[in-house]
Amino acid sequence: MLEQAIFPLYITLKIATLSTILVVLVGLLISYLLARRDFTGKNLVDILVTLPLVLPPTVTGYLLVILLGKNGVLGQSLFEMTGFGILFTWQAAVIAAFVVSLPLMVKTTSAAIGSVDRELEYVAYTLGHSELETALFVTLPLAKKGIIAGLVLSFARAVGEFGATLMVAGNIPGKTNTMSLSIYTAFQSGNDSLANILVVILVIMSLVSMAATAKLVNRWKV
Amino acid sequence: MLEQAIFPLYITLKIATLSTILVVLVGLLISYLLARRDFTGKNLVDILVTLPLVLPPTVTGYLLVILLGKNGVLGQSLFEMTGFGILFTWQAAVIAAFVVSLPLMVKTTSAAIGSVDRELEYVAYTLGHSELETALFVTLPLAKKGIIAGLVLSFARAVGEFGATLMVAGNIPGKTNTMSLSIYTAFQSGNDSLANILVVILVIMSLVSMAATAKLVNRWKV
Amino acid sequence: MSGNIRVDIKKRYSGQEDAPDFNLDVNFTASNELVVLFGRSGSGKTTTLRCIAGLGKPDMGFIEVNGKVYFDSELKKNLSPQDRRPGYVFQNYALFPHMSVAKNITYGLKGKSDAAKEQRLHEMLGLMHITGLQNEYPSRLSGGQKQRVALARALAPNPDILLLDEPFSALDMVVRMRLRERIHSIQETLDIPVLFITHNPVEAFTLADKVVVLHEGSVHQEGRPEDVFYNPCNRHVAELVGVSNIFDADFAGKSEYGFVLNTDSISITTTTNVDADSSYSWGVRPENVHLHPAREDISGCNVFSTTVHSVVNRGASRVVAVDIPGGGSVLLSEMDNRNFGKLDIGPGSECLVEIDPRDVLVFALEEPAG
Amino acid sequence: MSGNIRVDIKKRYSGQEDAPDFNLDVNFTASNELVVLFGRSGSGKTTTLRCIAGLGKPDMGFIEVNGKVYFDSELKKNLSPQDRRPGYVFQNYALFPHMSVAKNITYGLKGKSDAAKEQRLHEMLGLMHITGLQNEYPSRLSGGQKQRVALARALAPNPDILLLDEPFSALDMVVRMRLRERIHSIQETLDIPVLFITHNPVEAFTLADKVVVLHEGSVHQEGRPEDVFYNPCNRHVAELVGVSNIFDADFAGKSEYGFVLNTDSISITTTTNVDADSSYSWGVRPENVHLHPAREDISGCNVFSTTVHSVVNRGASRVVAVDIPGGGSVLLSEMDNRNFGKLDIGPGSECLVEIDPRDVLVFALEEPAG
Amino acid sequence: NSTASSAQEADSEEITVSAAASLTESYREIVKDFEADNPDIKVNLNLAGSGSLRMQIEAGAPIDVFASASQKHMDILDMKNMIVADSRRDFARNSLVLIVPAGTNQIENLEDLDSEEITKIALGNPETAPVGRYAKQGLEEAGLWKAIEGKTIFAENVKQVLVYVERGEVDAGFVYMTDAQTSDKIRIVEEVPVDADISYPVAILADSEAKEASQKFIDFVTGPEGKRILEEYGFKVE
Ligand SMILES: Nc1ncnc2c1ncn2[C@@H]1O[C@H](COP(=O)(O)OP(=O)(O)OP(=O)(O)O)[C@@H](O)[C@H]1O
Ligand SMILES: Nc1ncnc2c1ncn2[C@@H]1O[C@H](COP(=O)(O)OP(=O)(O)OP(=O)(O)O)[C@@H](O)[C@H]1O
Ligand SMILES: [Mg+2]
Ligand SMILES: [Mg+2]
Repeated sequence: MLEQAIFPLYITLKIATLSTILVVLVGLLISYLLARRDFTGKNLVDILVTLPLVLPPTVTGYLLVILLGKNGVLGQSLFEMTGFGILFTWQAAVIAAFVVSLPLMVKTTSAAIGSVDRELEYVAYTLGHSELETALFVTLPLAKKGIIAGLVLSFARAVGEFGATLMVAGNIPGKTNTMSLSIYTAFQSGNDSLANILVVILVIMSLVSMAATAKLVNRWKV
Repeated sequence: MLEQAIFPLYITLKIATLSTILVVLVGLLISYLLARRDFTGKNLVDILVTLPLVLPPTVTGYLLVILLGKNGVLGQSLFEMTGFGILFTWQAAVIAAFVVSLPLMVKTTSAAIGSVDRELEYVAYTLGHSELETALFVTLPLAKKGIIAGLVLSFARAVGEFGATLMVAGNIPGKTNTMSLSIYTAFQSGNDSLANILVVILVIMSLVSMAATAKLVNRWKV
Repeated sequence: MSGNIRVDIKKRYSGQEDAPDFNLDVNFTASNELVVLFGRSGSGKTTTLRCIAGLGKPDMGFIEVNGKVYFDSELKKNLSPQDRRPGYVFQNYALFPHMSVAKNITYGLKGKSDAAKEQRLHEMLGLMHITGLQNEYPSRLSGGQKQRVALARALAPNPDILLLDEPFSALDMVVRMRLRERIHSIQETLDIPVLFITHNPVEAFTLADKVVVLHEGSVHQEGRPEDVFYNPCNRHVAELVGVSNIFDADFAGKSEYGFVLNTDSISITTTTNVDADSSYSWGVRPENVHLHPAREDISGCNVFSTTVHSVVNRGASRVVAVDIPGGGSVLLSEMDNRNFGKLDIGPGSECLVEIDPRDVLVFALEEPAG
Repeated sequence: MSGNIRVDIKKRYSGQEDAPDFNLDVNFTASNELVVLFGRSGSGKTTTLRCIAGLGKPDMGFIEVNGKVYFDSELKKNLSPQDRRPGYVFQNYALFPHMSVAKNITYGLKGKSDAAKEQRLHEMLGLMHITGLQNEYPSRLSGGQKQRVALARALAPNPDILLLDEPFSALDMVVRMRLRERIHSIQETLDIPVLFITHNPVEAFTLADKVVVLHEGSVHQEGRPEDVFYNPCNRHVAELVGVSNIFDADFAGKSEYGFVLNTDSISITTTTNVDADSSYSWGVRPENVHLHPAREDISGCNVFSTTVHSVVNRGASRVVAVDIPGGGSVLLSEMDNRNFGKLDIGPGSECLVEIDPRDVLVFALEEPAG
Repeated sequence: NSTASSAQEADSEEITVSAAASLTESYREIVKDFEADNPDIKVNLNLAGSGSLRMQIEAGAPIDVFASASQKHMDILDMKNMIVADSRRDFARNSLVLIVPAGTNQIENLEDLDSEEITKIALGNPETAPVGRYAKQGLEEAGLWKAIEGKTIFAENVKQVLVYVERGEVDAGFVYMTDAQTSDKIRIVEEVPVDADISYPVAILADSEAKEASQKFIDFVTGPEGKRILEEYGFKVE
């Protein structure tokens, strides 16, 4: 029975890790801009980023399918350029996880960045460091705790993602059946013992990744 | 068609507001303890709180049914004491929303509290303020940005909550059909136009509540 | 206008509720020399430095350093702090809490090799007497140690201009004296302008090539330290530079020694020209108030007999307060311990006061800002 | 042991990597008086104050204030800061950034009526000369204004003990002088112990009833200011209290005036008992080094002729450095401007040095901590 | 074929079959056998609720075959011309049963639902879950709907009804026979007669780029092998 968990575990980790990397990169950028810059459309960005949180995941997924499908704005251009249909692939799952966990990263991190003493940024400027360098080596390290919190939340959310993934990536054994989807399938088909095993594995995996994150925190000295 | 949105809107706001109040109260307590105290089982609390985030909502819902049901650990004692079966009521939906949004509040807030300068707490102590008073009037106000972020995330998550609510509260028209459930139902039954209207209303409601939160931020002077 | 620094800026902070606004209106020039900004707490010294560094934007005006226009409201020019790169010691140090002392100090050495950084680090640690602390984090440093790290960080990149906001305030006398010399020689070696804020008059006097006195946001006096300390242009400046005896007076006429002013029942003669129609106050530095035993026979003006009110030992000197006859106020006289010993006086003793008319400073009352 | 404050504590901070540990081992007592903690930067003054306030826990020892045991490692007793409630001015002010000045100042007035708070607030604002700032937030204050708010916050609740960590470091002379007097009278009125940290020797001397000198974590000397300033027990204390002339010397014998020490080619006589077998250094305060015109005829010991090396104007006084014959070092002499004027010397002039043997301080070399 | 094909060998085809969640076990077996028979065709099985599957298709998901648990969803797609109409076939039927928690005996037939002791009855949401629609219809036909309408708890799918009944959270529930057979914590009271075609349609989607392979798959499902497997899992087949 355990071998039925190996692929879902692998694909879940792959999707969650990739999505988290994306979320961190994009999230840090957006958070920094939201916290430190004034620009037109700032509120709009804020709202757009938060929206996936209030929508039922299925709706988010539906909107993503419309966007990414062969007739969708993004899906069409992607298909025309590469011949690659993204829907029902694990890449689509990464996008779904990314969209639903981005708000967690952005809210958490922009609050943390907003709490960093601007004076220290000014000091870095007088020492000749550009805004980018200062953001990377002064602001973000000082917002560390919030960033780590956002990272943990995003990763956990990506791991637990279900509704949107189901819509855009399908629930295809050997391709896109993440742990969440596998648990769902096992549970639906009355295979409760498999469902239980999968839940236990999912929980253990999450604990391990959270412990790893904690290690990361300790390393990153402040 | 609009009247079909009124009850879902009302019940969603009620559930999300109550759940967020609970989340803030419980979340602040847990966050403070996690950030400022050392106690045995600290890691366990941290893990337990974060768990609902990684579990597929259906699983969370299933676990809640087991816990809150007539034969469940909590549900049974509650039923024996009050004769009140909590499953399939809007109160159950509050609990579901609470459980899934608590991790968002705790992670965000404990990071923010952890970033508050302890020296200022010490100053308050020397001025004769107890730890509780200091937490309320020094620590938490200084962690304001993180707390607001946690609050927004929790509220949004409660509004968008779907999977777990479906399990514990059922989808009972006039009782527990939240916006999320109504949107889902409308989509599933092919009633796309109703679904679209409900999505628009949900989004507007979310924007309004977020704007209200922003006002709150500006009022709460730091 | 000439000089390597030209500052002429205005900036307003509006006060909360019924508190008055703060208006900065500062105008001064200096060449490559050490300029001490001197002024009461809240007079606008830090604000001025921040504007020069590019951390605060003046509402209008002009800042030029070493031929480079830093700010010009007319040309809408405002160089970024990165393009100004001042060596700035912040009043509250503003060390990076997440960087070690070594990292803090070398953080301004962008583009230098690791070896060069290491070498400069060790130079700086030695200069600041904090060798051994390089691996500590700021939270584990004492106040004075933090201040020295902040100084080291500002000096390390050999900046074109140094802005030092009370850089020695948390240091003991021994280190302070040594660092005063260092700053002086750094200024001379690098031949750069140095703006230095201090509340210590001796520090101001010994370090400064030029003193700029700020009061309530504007420059009241600007000049060599001797000018400012010995000829303060008004009461405010006088108080600041240690003229602790200042009294209101009425014009009483002209005598063979100069002009005469009356305060209580004493008459004070001054060599300064005084106009009969205006109101004045006069002042004298306590070390220029000379006491003599009551029995001594001294002639000349500004000599009167009085009683000793109290004596304060300041360690290296004594301050004797004597009554001003006919009034409730006291006059302070400062002298070294040996001279005090020779006087043989104590509270209640009779003695003679003598003040050289050339040491009597006269200020118009409520003189407008200079 | 007696006194209203008894402190006897040990605390160790381990240094990072190869840096040495810092060991605090402080032991002193005081009654209801103003005690100045004096010492080099990093000597452990703040650490001591924090331990007394209950913000740092000593590794072992004992702290008692006003008959209340604050800390006793043997009894495992450690009162919370709330139970100690010291009036504490932190070195970095530590104002609450989210509270207005008024709120900061009244934050310690728990349980008082609003009217009482309001009244106390206005008393404090007046006392600190910051009336008008009550509605500002700390981020909008100047350094010195912040410091005064911190002082007001500490004083407002009329605490049982005041712990003031360099409370005047950011203030101008005028406010500083006034506040010195205030602190003195508050100490007397409330009759409480006040521990005061300052790096300013004049402040230490004029304020202190008692001075405790810390060096590298331990108390080197403790006594009335006159004892400490005029009779420092070792080189470290001497340097701190302004004995800027200190030289190594060899024992040369005994003369009619006292004991004789040789430094370079001069012989210095001291009235202090000196033992032939030990190594010594001697020191003299610059204001005790008297200069006379070269032509003058002075008899007595410790008189030698030399040339002037340099002159520094310190504003209210001059410091003349003269060569020590036969060596590379200089001896500093400080005098007031009038005496300097009478001397009529400048760099290169010949002059006579005279030092009273009673003013010659002698220190054993490498004396162990006192 | 429609999904990522670049990685596939040129002569092998890949089709994606979206099947209702209640078909999970049977379709897995069918796919295995089908692939053994047709080594050049690879089948991706996509399992979810029929409604979700339909939404995916409407939104433009690259699906080749849709096996729905209800005619309604297939009808909606048909109306939108999204299926190849003449490929539509009913391949299995199910029956509706009334279940109660194991060990309870208050309910012995459908009429007992109207008793006062019975307060909670779970059924699928008639608007979204076919099993709920059939249950509602069955109750209406029995003249019981009005009487028990206030006791109903709507679930989103059959599994949820099963969970409620298994844990005794409700007094009774309506599920498909095939689902009832997977649980031993419930008791089947009786089969509920419904004047409806509780049948599972399958069809090729209009957008499919592998209609031939898809047809092969449908033929397999409706063929003897498919029938055998479906019967094994409790479905009725003609
Ligand atoms: N960010 C600000 N917003 C509003 N007012 C400010 C701000 N910063 C300073 N001020 C006000 O401007 C005045 C001058 O402040 P500044 O810091 O320049 O004084 P300073 O001369 O450096 O005084 P100190 O010697 O006490 O440091 C003060 O009255 C202060 O309250
Ligand atoms: N939290 C800490 N952890 C480790 N070492 C510390 C810590 N705080 C202070 N120290 C070290 O202890 C020594 C004494 O520090 P302390 O702050 O008591 O000095 P201080 O006498 O107040 O000096 P200053 O006059 O510079 O404020 C210093 O060497 C400092 O580096
Ligand atoms: Mg300042
Ligand atoms: Mg200190």
